[in-house]
Amino acid sequence: MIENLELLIDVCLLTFLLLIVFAAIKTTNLFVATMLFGIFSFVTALLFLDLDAVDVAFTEAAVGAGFTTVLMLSALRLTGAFENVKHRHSVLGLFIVVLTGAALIYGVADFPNMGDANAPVHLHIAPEYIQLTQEKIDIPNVVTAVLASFRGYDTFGETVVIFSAGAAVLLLLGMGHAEPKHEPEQNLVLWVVVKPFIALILIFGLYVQFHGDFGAGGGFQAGVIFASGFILYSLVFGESYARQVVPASILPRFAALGVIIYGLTGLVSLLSDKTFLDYNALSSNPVSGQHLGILLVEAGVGLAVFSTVLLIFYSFSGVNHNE
Amino acid sequence: MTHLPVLIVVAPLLAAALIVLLNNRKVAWLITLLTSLFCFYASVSMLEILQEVDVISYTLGGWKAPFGIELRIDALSALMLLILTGSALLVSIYALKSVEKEIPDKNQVLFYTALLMVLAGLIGISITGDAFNVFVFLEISSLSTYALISLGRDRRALHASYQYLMMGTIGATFILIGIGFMYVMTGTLNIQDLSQRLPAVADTNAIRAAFAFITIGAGIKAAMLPLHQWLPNAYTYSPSVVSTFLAATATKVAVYVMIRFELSLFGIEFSFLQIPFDKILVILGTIGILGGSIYAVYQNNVKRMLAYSSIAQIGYILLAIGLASQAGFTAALLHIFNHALIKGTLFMALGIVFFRFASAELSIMAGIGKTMPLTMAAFTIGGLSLIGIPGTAGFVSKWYLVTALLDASLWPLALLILVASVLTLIYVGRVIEVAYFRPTLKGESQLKVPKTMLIALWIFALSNIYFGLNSDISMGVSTLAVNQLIGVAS
Amino acid sequence: MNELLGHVNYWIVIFLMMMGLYMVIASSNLIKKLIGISVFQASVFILYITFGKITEGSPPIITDNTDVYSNPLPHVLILTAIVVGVATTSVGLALIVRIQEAYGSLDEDDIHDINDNDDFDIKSRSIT
Amino acid sequence: MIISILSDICLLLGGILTLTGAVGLLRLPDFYSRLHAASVTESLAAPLLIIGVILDTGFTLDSAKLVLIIVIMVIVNPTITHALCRAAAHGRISPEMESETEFSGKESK
Repeated sequence: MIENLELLIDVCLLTFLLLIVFAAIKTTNLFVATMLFGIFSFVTALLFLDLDAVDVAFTEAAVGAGFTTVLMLSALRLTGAFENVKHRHSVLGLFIVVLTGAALIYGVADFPNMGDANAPVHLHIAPEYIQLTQEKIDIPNVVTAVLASFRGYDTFGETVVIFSAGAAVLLLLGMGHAEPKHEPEQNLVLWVVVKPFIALILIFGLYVQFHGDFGAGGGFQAGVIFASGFILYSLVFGESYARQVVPASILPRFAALGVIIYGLTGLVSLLSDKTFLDYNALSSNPVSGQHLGILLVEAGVGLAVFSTVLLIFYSFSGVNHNE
Repeated sequence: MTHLPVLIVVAPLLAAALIVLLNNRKVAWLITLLTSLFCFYASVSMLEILQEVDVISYTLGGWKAPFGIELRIDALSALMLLILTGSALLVSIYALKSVEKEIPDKNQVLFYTALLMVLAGLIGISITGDAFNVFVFLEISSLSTYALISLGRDRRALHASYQYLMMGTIGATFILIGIGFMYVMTGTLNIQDLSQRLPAVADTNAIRAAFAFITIGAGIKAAMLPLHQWLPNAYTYSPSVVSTFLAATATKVAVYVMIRFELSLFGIEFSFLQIPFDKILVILGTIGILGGSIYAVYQNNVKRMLAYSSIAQIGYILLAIGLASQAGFTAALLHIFNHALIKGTLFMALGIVFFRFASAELSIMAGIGKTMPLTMAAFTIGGLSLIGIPGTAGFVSKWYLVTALLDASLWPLALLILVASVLTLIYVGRVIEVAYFRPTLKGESQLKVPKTMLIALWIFALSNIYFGLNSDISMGVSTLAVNQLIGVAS
Repeated sequence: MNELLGHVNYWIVIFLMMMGLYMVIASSNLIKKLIGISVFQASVFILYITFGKITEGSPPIITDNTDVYSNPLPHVLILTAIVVGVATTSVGLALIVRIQEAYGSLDEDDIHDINDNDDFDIKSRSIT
Repeated sequence: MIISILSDICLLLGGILTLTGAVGLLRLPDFYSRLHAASVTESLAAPLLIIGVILDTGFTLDSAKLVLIIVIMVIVNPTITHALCRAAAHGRISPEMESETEFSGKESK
């Protein structure tokens, strides 16, 4: 019964997604398409939650539904192009799509049933991860353990991806600067409500940052949440004030610092002749070494993500980027 | 020195971050140069280590292989490292003046950051032993590449970059789908572990689909002919330094991904016996050679001409792999190496032309053989090597390819190589004719060509001749790599 | 029946991917293409997470209440992939903003026309 | 027992209200009245659903977090509605006085 219920929720959410994408294809209004995409991300997050992927759901909600939507809206504001009336029907495109779909359907035919506990995925490596996490790392959240320790090199790569995205956006748009005349209109309700909430958001960001070992969360989500506090501030009180609090010019350095913190944490273990990112070298006790390593690495990730996200927001919301 | 495998990736990544932290143009260049020097040193010393051991394995985080991520350097990876770091070193010497000229001051620091990240990404792909890690590093290099391409002076650079972003992302996502399909059937991501577990489930739709998706994904990144649309614009409009570095390395790394997945992961038996992938490769390769060469003949922008020529060269490599013989594989790897030298030379020479005239149109090059003798002489060497004149690197790989074709008694294709060489002669000949036998245009540019650019160019050009006359190194590594590949598969 | 229930998720996700891919190919507007590619990527993410699910499993956070945890590895991979996806989207959007500034349009067909004109300009300039 | 019935009632009521909110969102003629319909879902339906869940699971740390969510929703949702209305007024969307139904209303401009 329970399994069918889970499946039912799944299928419902997936059907929602289909409808949303269908509407997004049909609409001629880019603003509507963007909002639909935001909803799409949010429903995806719910789906992840239903599939037991709490960390992923959290990330998707913060990054996909939150940050991406804000970015798309800022881009729309800059381009000013809201209408997109042209439809074009491409036979070749349809052919490619159908071909891809056919290949996928062909491929999944051999897949083990969804949720089958005896599928190869669940028999190899994954059980060892759960066991090793309990023995060697001793934190409850296996995802964090795998992310930061077992596959820490991937996560280093991921941090660099974020950093390179920041560098790319900076190369393309520059940091921009706030338009002095463009103060948002004074709105007492927003001011009163938003002020304490910014504090709440920042505290929540810190909680997510440091609670990642025990529950869903970690550097990525925390970085985005922390940045969203500043983004909210900038939207409500005006960007020039936000830029006074956190100047844009310092952000690329912060992001670089995040990457360097991560890299150096990895390099420290080379000194005691362990391999890169082997946190056992950080302390005499391997378990506390792992704890310390994960903490440092997550801090690096959090810093890099926070500064890059805020930097990208500044780049998109500022003016006069091409001088 | 046991940590070289990881330092070769981490050094450029940390250097990229350090550059941003210091935020100074000259220092940025210096760090880039030193980092690529270090990487070159590291790759050469790892090549030396590989003379004694089969494979250098490095487990990250202290977790043993299928649990942690493993770096795995065999002769094939070492060959790629040599190409990547060698080109990076020369390009960073060349970059000093070229970047000063072509990139606005405020972007120069970030330019070097992005360049180092492309390098690190490509190195990371070449040495990783983990399938998913390939995707991560692919994206590191791609994202920075998009930014670098968009820095071209022409507004079309922006659109070219966007096109590449779209196709590149689709390609990367296809690779991700393929990796997922393999993962679901085996439960592992480690390439070594996968290759051991795949045979048990090889005869399933899922694995065949995985194969198709990875091939198409890597094919997009490699600009395999029907999937090549992004490449000509991207190479034509990007800054000289970028087009040189990309032409010498980027598509080759995609071909490397293809070889790595298809030969060492799926195995020769699966790729060539269970599904007729060799035949497909031969067909795609042939189309690529002919299509690329014919397109190239009709171009009036020399950069674009060379871009199409690159597509044709990818065709040669794919054709050679498709022969599914030892000789064929050797020819493919040799051509990967030699083509890097050739395109490095040609694009660098063009970059110098661009430096003086801010254009790479054929018409602008009238008579510059007399005014820029050193540059055009190097261009000619590269061109001859591209055609495959004896005594140049291009000859060696084409010779091996033709021999391999004859061994497989595919003489019509061997004839086709000759036809393609004639086509190459035509398009290279057009440039050389214009440069040497047309009167010089009036309004000659007074800019002096900087020495650093010429030095880098000539090292590239001379290496064409060196590896044409003495192919011990390239041949040795290629043969070793092929033996390992076949050994792994059997 | 069991087969059907076990695969229905995959089929819907595949259909979602196809729609995303169609959006990329068939839209002429650059922003819509970008949305399409994000949808395409997101559907691949759902596919991965579906692999990792165990029926009646619980999230891979160790507690005393249960022994069955869903597979953490796909979660880690997709966490990485989501971040990569966002990075791609932001670079794409930055490019779009610049394209709008340079071309005054976000319609692919218009941009191609303008590019052809540019090519023609260069040719006519080089002849004279 | 009583608690479980109470929880069921809360959930059912929340569900019905969500549904009416959705219908209102579709059927009402202009931006402002639609916003009004949406705010029903936000400010009553969602808390009811959450209360239902709290009653069902009992009082744990999780239900404390759920209570926090209710508090946040109660503060934030009216603010958002307010901000949206102001933005709409700023964007010169006028309320429709006649009761003619227009599905793709003027707010898309």
